[in-house]
Amino acid sequence: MAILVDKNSKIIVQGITGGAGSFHAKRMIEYGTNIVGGISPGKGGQEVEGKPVFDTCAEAVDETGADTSVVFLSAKFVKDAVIEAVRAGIKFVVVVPEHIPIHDMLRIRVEAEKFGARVLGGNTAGIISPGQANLGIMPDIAFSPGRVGTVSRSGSITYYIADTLTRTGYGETTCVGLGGDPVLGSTFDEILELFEQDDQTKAVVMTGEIGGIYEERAASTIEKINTPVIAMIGGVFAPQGKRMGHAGAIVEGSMGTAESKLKILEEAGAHIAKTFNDIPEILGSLNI
Amino acid sequence: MAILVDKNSKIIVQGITGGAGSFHAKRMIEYGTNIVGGISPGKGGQEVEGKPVFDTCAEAVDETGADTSVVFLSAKFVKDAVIEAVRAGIKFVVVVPEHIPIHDMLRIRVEAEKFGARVLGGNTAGIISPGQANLGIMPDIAFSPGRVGTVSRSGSITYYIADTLTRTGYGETTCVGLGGDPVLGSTFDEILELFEQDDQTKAVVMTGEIGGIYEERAASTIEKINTPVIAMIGGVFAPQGKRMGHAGAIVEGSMGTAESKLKILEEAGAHIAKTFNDIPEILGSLNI
Amino acid sequence: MRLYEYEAKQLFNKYKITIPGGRTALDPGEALEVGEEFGYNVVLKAQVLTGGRGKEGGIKLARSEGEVEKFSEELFKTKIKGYDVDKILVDPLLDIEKEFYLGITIDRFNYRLVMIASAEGGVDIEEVAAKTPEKIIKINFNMDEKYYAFEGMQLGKQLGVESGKLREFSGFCANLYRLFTDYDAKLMEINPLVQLKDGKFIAADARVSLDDDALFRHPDLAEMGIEKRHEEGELTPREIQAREWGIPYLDLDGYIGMFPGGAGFGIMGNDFIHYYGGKPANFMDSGGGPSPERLAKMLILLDENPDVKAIFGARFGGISRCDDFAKGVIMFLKEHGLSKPLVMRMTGNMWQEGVRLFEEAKAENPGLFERIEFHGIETPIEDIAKRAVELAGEQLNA
Amino acid sequence: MRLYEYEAKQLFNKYKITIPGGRTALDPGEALEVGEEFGYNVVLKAQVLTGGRGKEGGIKLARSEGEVEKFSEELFKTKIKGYDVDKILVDPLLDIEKEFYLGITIDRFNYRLVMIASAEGGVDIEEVAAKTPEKIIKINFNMDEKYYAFEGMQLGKQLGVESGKLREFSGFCANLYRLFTDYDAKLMEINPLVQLKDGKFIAADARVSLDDDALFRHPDLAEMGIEKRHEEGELTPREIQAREWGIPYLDLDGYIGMFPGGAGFGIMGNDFIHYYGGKPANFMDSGGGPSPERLAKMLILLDENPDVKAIFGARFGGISRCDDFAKGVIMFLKEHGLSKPLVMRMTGNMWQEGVRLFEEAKAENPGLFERIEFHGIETPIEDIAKRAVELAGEQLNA
Repeated sequence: MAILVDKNSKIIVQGITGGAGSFHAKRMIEYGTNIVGGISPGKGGQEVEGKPVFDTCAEAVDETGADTSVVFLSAKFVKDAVIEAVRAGIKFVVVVPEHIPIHDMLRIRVEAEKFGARVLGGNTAGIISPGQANLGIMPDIAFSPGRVGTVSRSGSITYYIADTLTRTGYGETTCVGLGGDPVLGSTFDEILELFEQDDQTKAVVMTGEIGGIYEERAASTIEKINTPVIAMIGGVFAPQGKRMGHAGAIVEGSMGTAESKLKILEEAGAHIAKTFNDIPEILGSLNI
Repeated sequence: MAILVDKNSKIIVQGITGGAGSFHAKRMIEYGTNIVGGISPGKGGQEVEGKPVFDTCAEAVDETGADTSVVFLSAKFVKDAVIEAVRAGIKFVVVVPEHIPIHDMLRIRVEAEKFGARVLGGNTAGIISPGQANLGIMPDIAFSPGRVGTVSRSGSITYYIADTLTRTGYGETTCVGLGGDPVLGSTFDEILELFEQDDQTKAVVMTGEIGGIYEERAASTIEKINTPVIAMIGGVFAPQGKRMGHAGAIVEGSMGTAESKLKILEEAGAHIAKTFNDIPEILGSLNI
Repeated sequence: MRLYEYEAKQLFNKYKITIPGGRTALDPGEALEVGEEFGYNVVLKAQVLTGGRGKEGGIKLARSEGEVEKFSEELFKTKIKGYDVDKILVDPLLDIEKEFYLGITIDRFNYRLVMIASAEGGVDIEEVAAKTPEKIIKINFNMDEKYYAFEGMQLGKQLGVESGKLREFSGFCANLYRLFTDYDAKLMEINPLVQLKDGKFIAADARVSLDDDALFRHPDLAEMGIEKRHEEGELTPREIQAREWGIPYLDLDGYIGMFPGGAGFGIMGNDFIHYYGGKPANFMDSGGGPSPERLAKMLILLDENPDVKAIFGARFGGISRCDDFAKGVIMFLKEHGLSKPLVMRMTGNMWQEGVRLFEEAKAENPGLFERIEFHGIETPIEDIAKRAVELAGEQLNA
Repeated sequence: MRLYEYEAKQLFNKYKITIPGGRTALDPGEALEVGEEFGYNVVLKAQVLTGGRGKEGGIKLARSEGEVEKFSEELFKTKIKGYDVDKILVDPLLDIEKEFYLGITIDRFNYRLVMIASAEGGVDIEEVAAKTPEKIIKINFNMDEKYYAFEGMQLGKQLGVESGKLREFSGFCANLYRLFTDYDAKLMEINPLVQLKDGKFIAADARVSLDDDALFRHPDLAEMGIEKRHEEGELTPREIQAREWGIPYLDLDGYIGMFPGGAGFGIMGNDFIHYYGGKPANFMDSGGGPSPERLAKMLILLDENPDVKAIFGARFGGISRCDDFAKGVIMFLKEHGLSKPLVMRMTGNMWQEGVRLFEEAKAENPGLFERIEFHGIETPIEDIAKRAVELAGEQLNA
């Protein structure tokens, strides 16, 4: 099993005729990901890597039954693309580009909720369910099918953790990159809840960093779920960053240091890892 | 019993410090309507007819428990006033002013639906549950408590029908004026369904006229409900009016003549009255 | 408020909706001047506020100087559904590849905006809708929804617009949608929306109706020379008088003057007169809460109409108060005098005060009231209608 | 992007948000000129891109010509949290009746806009929020919601604004909300929002941060003289060099040069170095898919830093491909040369190609690679970090 994507997902690539889109479409297909087509308005009827290109998502959904999309477009086109996807019936959209305007992300989230869809990113390396589907830009080499889920804001961290889990024989069910942009389509707590519902995921490694707001908010979910959570927070030795003025502090609370985040997560029941090598040790001690 | 308003309704008057607002507030109070206050931004703290004036609906709801509102404001202020009311928790808003911009009415309806509220009008004479509450501008003299409901687009028609029902001893449960504007907050079918749920309403008199689109749409409701419906349509001898271009015809269907409306309603099971005097005769024949 | 085609095209131009770019002419001389600019390959279009202009000869193709002169002279002499042709629009002929229909209107029952399109453009779209409804494509919008480019692309796709032209088509739709919502429109139609041989889209025709009740939000229309107007065709002198007085009034071919309260009962009261064998001479709507002055003017319209043999009066005071009604009638009686029999019923808000005013005026000058039969709530309105038919019959037979 | 106060006030003025109406000065002479206009009753405000300016002496009240001169001279010599004062805003003193706080920001967790207000204005609002949260009022907005006037009136009511001034207050809020949504703002704060003795509202201060990623939608800012900028305080020469090259880079006080891939591992890799007893000399983020040229420049920054004793390199090819990474390293080695020991690990997308490129270059010129210890996926990254600490230690002890 896996969460969000698996071998049955029917995936379209929005922006498939672009440089990054076509490059990664090829990689994803080579991995065995079930890419059923791509979108490129004005280029309907072409083919990329043997997959049909459509002008609109509605067509693609009609003709291929697509339920999932991965977006490779300039930031400024992402809002319309995601809203088009969710209105056409796509239920899961992975937004790879970075620097999506924040107001666009807010609107994307509101629209996605209206249509019961989930958005990952922006600025995510993507999501991989090893052996089944790889959506985004993650390098296959780090991953192998297994029994631990991972969720992180950072692509590179995801690779290192999967690399560690793979090397030590645990393998991964699904590795989720939330993305590095300031406002994200999905948050730690939501992904943890999905892992909780996945029988095959025996533990989850969650990696956060200073500066974000989403780590602390995961605490109540960690308390609630049965799946063990191993948490890492980067930036223990980083200087305190800037925060968004007084209003930001009032709305978001004071910006957590790595220590305060670790404290909150540990109190919620998470097992704390300092380095990647700690992860297999903790998994071992939990008999996973 | 009654629909939409009764003696327990807690009613505020939006625009209570204006000429029409204060005049009709007085009349409504004299009738025994449970007016609990009024709204007039910038005039909070004053009193009109012994009722407190508030700056905002939220305050009025907090302090009086108001659940119903009647609006006496210039057309251009109606949109904001109704949206304020429904967001503050008011569940039923009667819009007396006429000439509300159509786009405003569309937005009002969308907002009201979001908050589970109902809007009557614009350009309605209001609604009266005789002996309990009179909201709007309807003259008390025509009405008496009884067992027949009425729903009409026109105030004057409502008076004549109530006058007839009163004179012949049937009396009324509630008389509803849908309003004369081209886009209305509530429609025949919705009001008929409310009457169907009211035990005391033994029959409903529904009066429409040429030019509207709402009469035909009531047919499926008439078929569905058990309460007998007596229908009158004005304009049998009126020349065909103008309609809203081709696009209008495509969306709304061809504009019904009085005859075609009567035919559709009769086929749906309505009893057709030509003059007001026909109404008590039909009620008699139905043993009501 | 319906706009003239050339006005609608002004708005289109403001919203970057491509138009052919011709100009209006007030006489054949001007038409020739504009025609010359376009090499005398033009379409001459009568500017009238009615549909079906083409079938009535209001649109002419001219391909030479002589034709421009001849056809424009003809057009200025034409009457289209009662409208004089004061102005014609001279547009260049287009290099047409394909014609579409594109419109936006309001779905009043579902409280939405609807964009409507068809690949069958340039023809009677209602006929297309009736015979081949599958050729009509609709997209619905809630009032709080934005228009997204992909919607226009989906629409274009369904219309068979080629992939390479979808963005442009969608932009066209976007601009129209924005115009619709910005200007409180009730209806916008482009028929045909032409795709030129070079692939570009252009609004060959333009129909726009705005919401009269929202014009206060658009003072810039007046700056553009688009003034508030009424839309009727030819009016009778009495209708013109009524409009000047601000009274909704329509002449009919009967002989009973109708003086009812409220638009709803105005329509139904006319039916009643028919049921009892009479024929109304008019429609009239007093509007909400008319002033005594206005009521007096309404009576003048009826009394001075030689076709009117008797007057049917009804007032159920709602927002209109009976005391004001009584004041209006008394003002009319004193200042103008009544030359026809009048049967009327008055009840509703402030009826006691109205009755008191009548009684005072009558005590002062009983002669004023000698042709009036006055009733209150005790008399059914049907009896008033019957009596009006009777009274008129007496006059007709006299 | 944070705006200077005077720039924020320019935007406020455009949106009819009343501002005191002073002007900026580039030297004490100009400050005197502006001061004279306002009768030498002014507030002198250092224009720096940091908060807490008041506590640092960046705001001075001046009530005479002498004070304007003296205080402005002082201000231009002040340094506030590392920022030079190049410009001061000279605003007239206000006739203050009451001070409020009003702000709008984004609730990133609930995906909403939030308007925040307090009757406790002109003070440290975070302290108010911490000690007396009931004095902070919040209204939430979904992105697809309009601002309605009544919302501002409700807010004003809760703040104790008198009834007669609610409409004006609401208009103030409306304009701020419109500005926020129109300009893709992340934060807007007015503290204090002053109510004058005559009842009017005025933005005595203005803080605005816009979303850098949305600046492309607002070309008019540049027309207003508001240019895209970075917000840091004083930069080191190396940080300035990095910025010119477009590389996110921050000097730290350690001795291990950090050359990791990705921002996330950039932060965590520094922690690892600490865990193993070392101290990083920098933060660096290569960004998504850096070009070979850029990678070479990143290495130059580290190699030319005399504090750097050894370099820690890591590349997990995702959107950044290992072949590009290898090309960048080789370009650096060939064109610049490596003067420090470098331990690195490379794996991920296109790693085989990266390894091949290294082997080819090494075969061609083995000398280039003599200070490099190269690892692939088989070595845990922790071992690379440990080794970097070891290598640096050797250098430090040498």
